[in-house]
Amino acid sequence: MTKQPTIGESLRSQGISRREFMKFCTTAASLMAISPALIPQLAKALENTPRQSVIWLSFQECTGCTESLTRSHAPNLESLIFNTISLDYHHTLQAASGEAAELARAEAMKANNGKYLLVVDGSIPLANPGYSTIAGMSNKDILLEVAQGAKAVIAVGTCAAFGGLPKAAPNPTGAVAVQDLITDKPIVNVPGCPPIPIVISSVIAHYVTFGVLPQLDGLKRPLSFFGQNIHDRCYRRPFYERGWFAESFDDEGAKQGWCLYKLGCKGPVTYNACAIFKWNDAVSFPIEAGHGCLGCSEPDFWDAGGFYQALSVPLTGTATAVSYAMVGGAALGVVGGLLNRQKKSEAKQHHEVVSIADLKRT
Amino acid sequence: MNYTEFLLWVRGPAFHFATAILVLGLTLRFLEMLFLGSPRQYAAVRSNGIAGGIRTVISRFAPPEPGVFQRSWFIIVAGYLFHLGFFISFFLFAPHIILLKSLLGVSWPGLPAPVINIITIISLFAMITLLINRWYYPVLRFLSDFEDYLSWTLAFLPLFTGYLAFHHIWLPYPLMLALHILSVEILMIVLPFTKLIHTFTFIIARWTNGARAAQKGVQV
Amino acid sequence: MTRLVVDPITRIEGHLRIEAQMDDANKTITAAYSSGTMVRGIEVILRGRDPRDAWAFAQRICGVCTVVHGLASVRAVEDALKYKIPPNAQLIRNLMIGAQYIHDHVMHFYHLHALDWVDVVSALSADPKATSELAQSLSSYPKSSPGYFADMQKKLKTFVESGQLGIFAQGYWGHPAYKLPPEANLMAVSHYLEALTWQREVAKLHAIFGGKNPHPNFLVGGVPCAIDLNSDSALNAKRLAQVQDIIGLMRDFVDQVYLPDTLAIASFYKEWGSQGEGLGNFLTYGDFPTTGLDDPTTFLVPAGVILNRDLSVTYPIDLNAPEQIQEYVTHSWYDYSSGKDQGLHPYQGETQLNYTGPTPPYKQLEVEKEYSWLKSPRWIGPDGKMYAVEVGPLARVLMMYAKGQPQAKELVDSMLSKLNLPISALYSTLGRTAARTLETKMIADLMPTWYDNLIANIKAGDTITFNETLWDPSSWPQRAQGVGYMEAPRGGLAHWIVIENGKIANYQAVVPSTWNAGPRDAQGQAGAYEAALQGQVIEKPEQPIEILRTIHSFDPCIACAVHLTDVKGEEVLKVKVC
Amino acid sequence: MSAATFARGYQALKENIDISIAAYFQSCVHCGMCADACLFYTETNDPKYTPIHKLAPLRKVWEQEYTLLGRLKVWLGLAQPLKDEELAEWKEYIYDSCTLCGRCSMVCPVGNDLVYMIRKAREGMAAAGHAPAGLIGATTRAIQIGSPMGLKWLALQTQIKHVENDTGLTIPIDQVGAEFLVLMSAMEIINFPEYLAAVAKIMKHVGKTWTISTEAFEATNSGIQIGASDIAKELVSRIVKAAEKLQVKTVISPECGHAYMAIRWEGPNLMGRYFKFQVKHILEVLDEFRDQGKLKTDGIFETARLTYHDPCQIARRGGVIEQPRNLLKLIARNFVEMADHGKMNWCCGGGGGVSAIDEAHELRTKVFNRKKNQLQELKVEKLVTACANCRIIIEEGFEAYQMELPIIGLTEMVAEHLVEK
Repeated sequence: MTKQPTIGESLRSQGISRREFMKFCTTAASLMAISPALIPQLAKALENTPRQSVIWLSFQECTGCTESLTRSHAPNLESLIFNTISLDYHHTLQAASGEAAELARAEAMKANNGKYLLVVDGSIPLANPGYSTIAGMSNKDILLEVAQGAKAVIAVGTCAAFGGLPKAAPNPTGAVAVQDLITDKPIVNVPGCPPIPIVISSVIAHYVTFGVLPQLDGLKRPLSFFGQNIHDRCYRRPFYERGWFAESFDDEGAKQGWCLYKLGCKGPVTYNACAIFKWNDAVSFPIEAGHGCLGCSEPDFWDAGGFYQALSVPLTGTATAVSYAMVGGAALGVVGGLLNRQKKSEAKQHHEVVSIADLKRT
Repeated sequence: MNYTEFLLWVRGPAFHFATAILVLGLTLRFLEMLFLGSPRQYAAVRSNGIAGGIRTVISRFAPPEPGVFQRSWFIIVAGYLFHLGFFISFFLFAPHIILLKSLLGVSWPGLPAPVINIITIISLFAMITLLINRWYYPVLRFLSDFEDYLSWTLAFLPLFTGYLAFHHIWLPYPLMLALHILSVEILMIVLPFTKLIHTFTFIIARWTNGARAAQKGVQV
Repeated sequence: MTRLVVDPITRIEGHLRIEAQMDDANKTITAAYSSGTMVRGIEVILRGRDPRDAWAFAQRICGVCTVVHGLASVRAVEDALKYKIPPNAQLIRNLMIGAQYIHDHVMHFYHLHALDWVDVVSALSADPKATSELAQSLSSYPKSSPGYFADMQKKLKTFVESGQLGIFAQGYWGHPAYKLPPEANLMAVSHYLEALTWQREVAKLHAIFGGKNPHPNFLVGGVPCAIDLNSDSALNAKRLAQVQDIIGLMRDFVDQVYLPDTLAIASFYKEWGSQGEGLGNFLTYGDFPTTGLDDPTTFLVPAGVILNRDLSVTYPIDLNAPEQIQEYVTHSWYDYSSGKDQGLHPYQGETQLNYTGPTPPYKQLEVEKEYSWLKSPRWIGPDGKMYAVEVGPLARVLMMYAKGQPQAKELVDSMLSKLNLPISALYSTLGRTAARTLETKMIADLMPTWYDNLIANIKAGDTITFNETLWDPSSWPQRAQGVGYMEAPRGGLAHWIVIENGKIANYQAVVPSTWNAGPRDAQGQAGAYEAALQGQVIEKPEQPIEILRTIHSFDPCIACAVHLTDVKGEEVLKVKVC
Repeated sequence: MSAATFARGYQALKENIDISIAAYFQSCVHCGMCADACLFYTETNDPKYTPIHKLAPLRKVWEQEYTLLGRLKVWLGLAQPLKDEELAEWKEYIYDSCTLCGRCSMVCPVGNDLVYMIRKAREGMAAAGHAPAGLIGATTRAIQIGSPMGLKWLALQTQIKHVENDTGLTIPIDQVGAEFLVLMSAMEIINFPEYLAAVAKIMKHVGKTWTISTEAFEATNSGIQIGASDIAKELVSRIVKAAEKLQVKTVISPECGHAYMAIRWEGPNLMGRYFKFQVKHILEVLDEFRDQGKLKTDGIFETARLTYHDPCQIARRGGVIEQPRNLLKLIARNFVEMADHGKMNWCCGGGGGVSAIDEAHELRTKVFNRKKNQLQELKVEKLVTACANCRIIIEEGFEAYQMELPIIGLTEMVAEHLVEK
């Protein structure tokens, strides 16, 4: 077996200059919030690492996450798959189909046993193995099989990370997240519907570069992208502070960029980097384009009330609860009240006139 | 349960439950009270008492006369700051207005967040001094029972968690927000069954006191 | 007889499995079976929700054709509520769907389909100079120098020599079915990479109007982005100029790369002009208002049905007529309460999820019984017969051709004459792929009209992008139903919605891949994929590249196709394909 | 033979709880402001005298009898039902240390009328046999003899004779059809017969017909003070009967706080019917005369620096606040107000029956400190008031604190300044 060239060698042999390479490292470092002082070390690490084998499994998904990855501008997909990783199995992008495709997966698993990175998009249905199969195998079986030899697992997209859309009520297929099935491997969740392109590529790059997973929050999301909520970093935040809100789409406030809180923006409870890195080479992000944040990087955001319902508005059902409570309260109150009235009138009926003779105990 | 599920739970089922208990409790307690009846007035009254009742309901919002103020200034000032702060931050903070609009159908303008922030701090400070006062002032120390401390805690927590959530102190915002909402829900559930019900019953209390006094020609 | 199984079919959206029965004597497929193997249940999930939220759920049916389900959904709600949207919103939606088309078709061609025709390994032996000459003879695309191709080749060489082939591992490289000379292969591989860069720029159009791509945002009643030339936070001159630049970028790439490449590659595969023919029945819903506004009489693509390749007659289609469009579950893993052989119109759509397939892991499906999560939609003709039809670029180009649309006629005739092929060559794998390129060109040419109309509106003082009148659910009727239809890149797409008391009572999406990839119906008629594979000769059964070529020519989108629905409170499931 | 029992007391408490009491208990936030308004707390600094605390037994009954949660608590064993011992213990709070002055009701931020509740609580206490012996004695005398101090008509008759002799005026007795029926308080009969003289003088001055009834001359009502409505009713009914028999238009309540409250405000309610006659306080009547220009003063103004002590039941709980001031302005040059006056006055410390409770004597003397300080601050030379009970208590207080300050009833003072006809 021939020695595999390192990333550095591979880049240089493709005519990528040292300067360009350092530029890549700088970009990667800034995206991953790494101190500039570490860039030489990052470069060195990259230069000496053979391309990381990556197996990408797709389960109950819409391919939006893969599409998003193709929109990544830095590191972009070409750079990623040609220079940084070896994408050994990926339904949407790989050349081989059928048995050949499964063979590619088997070989990658064998050659890189214990070392490959497993990326998953899509949730896994547990209610019936027949709800989602690939090459006749259930999603769960494939996941468990591939995860066994993986160094780490990256759950890309809210479906893989938290169950996402298939898990939305009433979860007809019994969909679960990767972390619900894999408990013995390091897992990074990269949620979003889809995740911001550069977040997917950067997290993979981070692992390849440093050989360790990035620091995570309580939901196993990388802090470098999910450390702050959208509201805090939103350019419309000052209007929130001032109490200036768009009341309707296309009203004066909407045109002037006032806060979209009243139109249902979920920015305050959504941890993601949309307001910082934005989308599609920093062209825009949903709030900038006039629509409130859907909260897509949060678990169960599909069931978090209507997308146009302000965050402080309770989920539907209050009116029903209140009407039942009023009836219940009235019924209980009337019963209690009548009981009180009866008690009191009994006390009155049994009233014995107090005369001076009654003022003392006998 | 992750924090989103928790937040959804407090915004959904828990809120519905709390609202239901609040409504049920208030209805129950009001009916319980109303069925107790009121004695009839046979004395030749100096006024029918209606205006006087209304006047007392309103007038006791105003600061008392100097003699009274002098003697109870601390509880009056701190009480005012707490209540005003509590109600301003509750009724004039934009997200709360939206919530109330969704429940009541009416809306009004709010105050800028920094103003609410300062008011909340003042209110919190007032509450803390009220608590200290409760510990150290002999009368309050003597009077206070479990319910008093419980009520204080339940009124304090929404302000406190609201403040923490707004400033992202300690816990992630959604979790803090969920705790904030939960604290309000606990307040709502407990309110009808504790002295916190004075939020509503003070009207009847002031009314009857004021009306009876007005019948005698005294403005109280 | 040999059973060929291709699972997973890769370079598509979703989970598709093809099983084919091959006569070993002449290596010919005698019967093919198409199976969607994944179900999520989006239609059940949608029940009971706010119709204004539906687009976001529906949009996640597919992340590839990422705007179409969102748009079909808002259109369905608007149709049900008789909700008029402002002209600017219509134009912005046109621009978004146009960009989606161009983006999607180009990516399909280069990233999903090309590797069936282009041998990556062969490109290594190309002469960069000859490649440059070839490229320059085809178009004026600037990146055609020998140096450019030499760089590309070097990059590829390093990659291949690394021993880590990644996505190219286990491809059918060197298969005798690859007919391109090394230079054409190098050019195509180079454009594979160029297209990756290009599509990132094109997607920005969605980000400008919808905040992001994939999955830009939509809005019932208009579009979320406001127009204000004097605001830094709305569509202003800078943003609009950016849109104009992107439109230019699209048109340049289509004219200078995509169209010439299609022609060049097709010229080496003319025999595919008579393979993968399929049903010969075609259906379009119609779309692309040439004036900008949503008036069916101005649609670039007219609506209708073509039967048995007969372009002289087109039949009208009515999406609301219960007797016209029906879905069957005879061979799908669902039950209907009225029996498995009964068809149902989507408004009445009712199905029960019932997986009766083999327990995974399995080797082979039971194709005599149920074998797919896809349903079989059928069009019932005026003669009362049930027709399996094909939808998609070929259907659209044929419809335009049949109706005499001048640009379509000119483009089709010109391409056929350049390739020296008869018109019957359209009914084939090659025809399907070529039709996709031609309609991309037509839509790219239509983009500036929509853009200019938008600019003219703004100039005239109309900046309205949202109609608030019916936003509040309390203004809605107690019950309403509607259909939102469109021509999605993969074919006719329609969402049917029933709204009751402000909530979704029923939601059904019959998507292009349901029409094309669905299994056999109650009468045993094959779907478009199945029919297209029948009679196909497989040169090397262990590397059935022919199957991939034909299936990929449809641009499968399987996640779209599979849903489930629930009617009257029972758990009912339904499968479809886009 | 019946007698007071805990059960009867408990039943009386139950009987007396109404909407407002429920609202008051629910509204109380334990802010402690009522303590600052109560001279029993301010002068002792003992928190146990906090007014709301005095209502703990009543609260218990309300909660356990009339609220779902309270019933539940008892049922679950989380709360103990009211015990007789508690009532016994609370005697000190409900009787000894509450003059029913109602100052606390003025300051309560949620608007609780605490006096209203204390009076209801006394109903229970009396029926349970926990009323103070002094009050029981007074009440017994009121019923049996006709006056809490044990005075019979004979005693008044003697005083009338003296007055008639001193003034040369005739005191009308049992005159049917007189405009006014004048009542007296026992205190006045014994200690301040000047009052009767003053009334006689004024009535002559304004030319009004009036009378004293031999059947109902005593205005005070121990039944109210002790909290025995049945007894209070009997005492009131004597007056009503006499007034109706004599066909008077107006019954004049004397310079006595509780008498005014009993006959003017509680009388009709105790009787359960409207009165056919009016009830007025003597100061009201005098002020009406003044208003009608019937009071001709001699122009010799009081020059001493003086102030007016508002009897609680007349001012704060009775609505007679402006009248005494109008009258004082008519005759005094140096009238000054105490810092807290009118409806915010401080009680003398002996109202509400407290003056009749022997064991409360020490406490009452102690809390008089408040009034003492008020007067000392003001540096007045004379104190005017309109309640014989206040007057006695204040005099006792002066004695205890070794103060010298003349006290005079306002009616008497007005009479002194009338032009001799």
